[in-house]
Amino acid sequence: MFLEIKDLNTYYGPSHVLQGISLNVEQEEIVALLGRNGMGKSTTLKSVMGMVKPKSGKVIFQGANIFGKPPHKVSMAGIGYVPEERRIFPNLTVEDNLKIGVKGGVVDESNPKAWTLEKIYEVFPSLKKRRDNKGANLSGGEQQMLAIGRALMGAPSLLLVDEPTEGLAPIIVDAVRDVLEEINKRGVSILLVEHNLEVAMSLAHRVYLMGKAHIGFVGTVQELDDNPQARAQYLEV
Amino acid sequence: MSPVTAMYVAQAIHGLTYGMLLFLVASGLTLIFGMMGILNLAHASFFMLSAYFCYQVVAWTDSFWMALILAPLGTGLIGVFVERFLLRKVQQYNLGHIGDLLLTLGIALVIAEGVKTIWGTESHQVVIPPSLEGLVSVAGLEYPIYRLFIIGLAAAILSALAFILYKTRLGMIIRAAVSDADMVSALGINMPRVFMFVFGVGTIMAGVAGVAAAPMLTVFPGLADQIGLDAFVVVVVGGFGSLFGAVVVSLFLGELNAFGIQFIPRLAPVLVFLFMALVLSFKPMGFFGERDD
Amino acid sequence: MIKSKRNLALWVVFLAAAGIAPHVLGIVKTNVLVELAGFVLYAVSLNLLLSYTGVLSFGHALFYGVGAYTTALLLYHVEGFPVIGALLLSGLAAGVIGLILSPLLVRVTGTAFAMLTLAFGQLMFILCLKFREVTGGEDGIAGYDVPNLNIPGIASFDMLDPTVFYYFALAVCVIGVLIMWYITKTPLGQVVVGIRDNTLRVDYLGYKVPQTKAIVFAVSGFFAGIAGSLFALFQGIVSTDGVLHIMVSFYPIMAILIGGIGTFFGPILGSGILIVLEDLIMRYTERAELITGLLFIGVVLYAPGGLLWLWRGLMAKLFGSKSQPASEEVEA
Amino acid sequence: MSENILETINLFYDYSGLQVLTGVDLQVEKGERHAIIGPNGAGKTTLFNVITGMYSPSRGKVMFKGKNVSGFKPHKLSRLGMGRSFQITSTFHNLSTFQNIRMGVLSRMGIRFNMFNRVDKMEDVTKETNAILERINLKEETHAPADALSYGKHRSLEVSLAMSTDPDLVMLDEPTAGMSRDETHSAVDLIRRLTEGRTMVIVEHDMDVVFSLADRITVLHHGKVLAVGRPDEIRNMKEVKDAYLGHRREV
Repeated sequence: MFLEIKDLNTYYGPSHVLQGISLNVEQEEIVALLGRNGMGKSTTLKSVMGMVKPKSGKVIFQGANIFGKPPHKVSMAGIGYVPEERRIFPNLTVEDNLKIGVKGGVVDESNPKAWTLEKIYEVFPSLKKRRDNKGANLSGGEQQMLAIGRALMGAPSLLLVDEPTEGLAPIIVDAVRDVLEEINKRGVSILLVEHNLEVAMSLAHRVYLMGKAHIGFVGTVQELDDNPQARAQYLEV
Repeated sequence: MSPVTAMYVAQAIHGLTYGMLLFLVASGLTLIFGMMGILNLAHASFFMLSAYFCYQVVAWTDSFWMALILAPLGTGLIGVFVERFLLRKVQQYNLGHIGDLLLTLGIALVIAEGVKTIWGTESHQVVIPPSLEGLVSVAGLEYPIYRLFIIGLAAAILSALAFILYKTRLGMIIRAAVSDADMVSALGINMPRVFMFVFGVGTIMAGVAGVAAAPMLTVFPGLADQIGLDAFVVVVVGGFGSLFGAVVVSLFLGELNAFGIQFIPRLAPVLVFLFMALVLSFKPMGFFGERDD
Repeated sequence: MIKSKRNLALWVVFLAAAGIAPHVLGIVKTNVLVELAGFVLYAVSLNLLLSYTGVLSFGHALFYGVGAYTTALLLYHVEGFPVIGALLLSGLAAGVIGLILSPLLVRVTGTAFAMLTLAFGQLMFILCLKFREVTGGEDGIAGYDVPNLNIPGIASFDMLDPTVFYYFALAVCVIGVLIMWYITKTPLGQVVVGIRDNTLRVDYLGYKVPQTKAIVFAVSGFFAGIAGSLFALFQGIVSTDGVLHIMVSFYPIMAILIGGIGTFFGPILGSGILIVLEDLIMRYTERAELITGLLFIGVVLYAPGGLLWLWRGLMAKLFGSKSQPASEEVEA
Repeated sequence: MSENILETINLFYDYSGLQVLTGVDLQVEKGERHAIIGPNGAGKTTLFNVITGMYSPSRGKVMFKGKNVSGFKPHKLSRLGMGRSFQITSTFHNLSTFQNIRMGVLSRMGIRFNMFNRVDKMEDVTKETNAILERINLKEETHAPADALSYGKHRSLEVSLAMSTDPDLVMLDEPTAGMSRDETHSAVDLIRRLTEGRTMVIVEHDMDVVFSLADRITVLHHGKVLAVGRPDEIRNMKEVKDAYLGHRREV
């Protein structure tokens, strides 16, 4: 298995925010993690990434145990992180924001997963135009593209993407969606947290629905389509 | 040049010398605060410690230049030790700022008392190396070469710092970490190691300032007092973590000091604190700061 | 009931011990106790800020110094000025300074608060150093007479008698500490602890946070001023280095830290340890501050929270009773 | 005849150039339980924070009991009769359950600056505090520090604290966030009991909670009011469904 999360438990103080989450992602798959706010979707990504410390469980990535490892080790293992609210470095230029993502500072051309600046600019033409601008001066859509590009520069085989379309205009939402699809075609697996069902369903191969702190449904997009009850319980009003 | 103008120029250069020294001390303090949220109260003590090391190295080797290299390095080593084994441990306790402040305060006390124990309470003279002795005449103005040397040395280090910060990958990491260290570590960068490095470099810079100041101010146990307090003012007023703020405020304080002594000698030392109280009252985050802690 | 009986017993023991102390210990040690009494009052006043309001002041010497200078100036310029009057006026002067500075102090917390108080403390230090025609600069004010303490119609005490002064200082200290302890038990004391725990919530419950803090600054300043006044009465000399130096601000922080942050009585314990330790160390080495500095580091590293917490943790481990967080001590 | 206890009129809020609220008109009638829902990023929390005085509106008005309270400080709103809870538990964590609730009781009784009487000797305060603890089933935890409470009980304390000042209007920010299903169930019960005779506004993602508590619902979308209505009306509105689900891309 490519990424295997098993029985993951995370606490915020006394609050048991992840209560035994299990999910997996296969190679070159896009998996969407859906559910209403406050269910623990972002926390799941953060717990994998080491941004919050999980209490118990198992996280295996490409055969290596990354449970409870600090973020830089998880990143080195080949996982890229595109956080909620993008967290662009505001006082760095676009190009520096990208370059800082390169492991060790030099693009390893021999790695088939490696991304060069040229490749990034090819996928994100809007960034090329803005390459010398400060991160703080970008629009929301550009920041989102930059956050994805920055993660790609680390040559990840898996991307954790948290709410990439939040707060973006519809046309930009489509662009972000298409970029994620393109990246996946180039061989990057994606674990996606997304509240925009349209985006999620059109991208994902498989879907997990989260209820409070737990996984309530697993299936393919087709299976979710055929299951109005699950949709009603976990997504709709 | 009229004597009055000459006096002003001399005073301005005086201010610049002190401002540059101050910046050497304050920049490390600022970077450490910006990245780690730690206000290191022992920072100026490292400045003093290095001055004592300088005195000792000169006493042993008779070479100021040797001291300029060895003293800051020795100080830096101690700084790295403090970060790695003391600060990191305290940070795990979740005492908030009180823990950091009190630990570094304790270290400052130990250094202050330690130098008294080892070198005594009297002042020690470090002689200016012969090559930097004497006066130089610039545009009809006589000026001590050594002070110009300090300005030059500080400018060189500043340029090196600016180069590292703005032209190298390491600098990129540091600048990014000032705004969001967690995110930097999610890109595969070992932040604890970067912290240690910055702490070490900051200490070394304070150490260089200490060596440079030694022949000018003489080496005595109260050496760290004024520059230490001024450096805190720089960090606080410049805006916790803003390097640009630190440059501006350091140079400003240098001149404020120099001209304050000229015009209102009695109140000159008060001005700095008055200035800080004023700024904090109206801008609790300092001039260039956004950090909310 | 049991608790109050035990408390009563403790008080009796304490007062009896304090009462006979000067007769057992001799003059030199009695003087150490006088120093301790003033220091306890001072540390407890700072503790109102550190443990109760949750702000770290690096300039508490400002209040101590104002109190000391007020007393010295009064006695120097007004011959025979009543001791109690000087004491209260000194406290008042320091309290008023606290009120005056409060509009600025309530705006900041954390590191900025520490730095702002540091700035005010240094300001006062330098002002007193430079305005030598009033303060005598680094030489300070000396040579004032401490008049007898007169209780009209009852008695007149010679304040120059060390034993008499000891009882006087003890009384001031105990009364001061009791008043502060009482204040922590009042609604205001509760609100202040609430501010420390969760400022925003206090605001949302309808309390005026800045005004509440201002009162605490004034109260804390008042008692620090009283402590400063005691110093002036006892030492007969007040100088910048003695009462306004930055170390004068740091010492009570150490006492609180050593005794136990977040508790009312910890600082008293810490003061005792610090003063006694210093007295002991002084006999063997001149470098007392080196030892205190090391002690300081040791406490931050190995007993964060202080010895009182360490003790409680130990008790909890030995007897299995669950240790309670700060609330117990802060309220109870 | 119903009157509005709370009203926002054409409320705008900008956050660093981003318009989060773009003209919100909200009406809350006296005595009702009103829920604000909406997809992520709709501006619910921002609206909540503008009403409760955390932020000042960029434009528009907040009317509370017929008074323009835009930009009022929290303590002023509290004294006017508005209480709020927090999404992230925000009690006095080192203080006991009793002390937590007493903090509100003292404020309600106008005892705010008293430094001359012992608080534990104020019998009416103690009585009232104990009565509240009884009502919220935390009697047994009277002396336990808030931090030591189980998560569910801590959340109950959080909500109860909002009501300890006896407000006319209580604003609840995701009261059941992070609770298990059982805990949620008893929390809803508690909220229903405690808000008896008050007006309540709740922001919540758990639709079961919303539908079992609310008399009326306002749906927020892109910083504007999308719909207002009774729960059954809202459930069947097409635009609401669309806002939550988005349109499926035609393949």
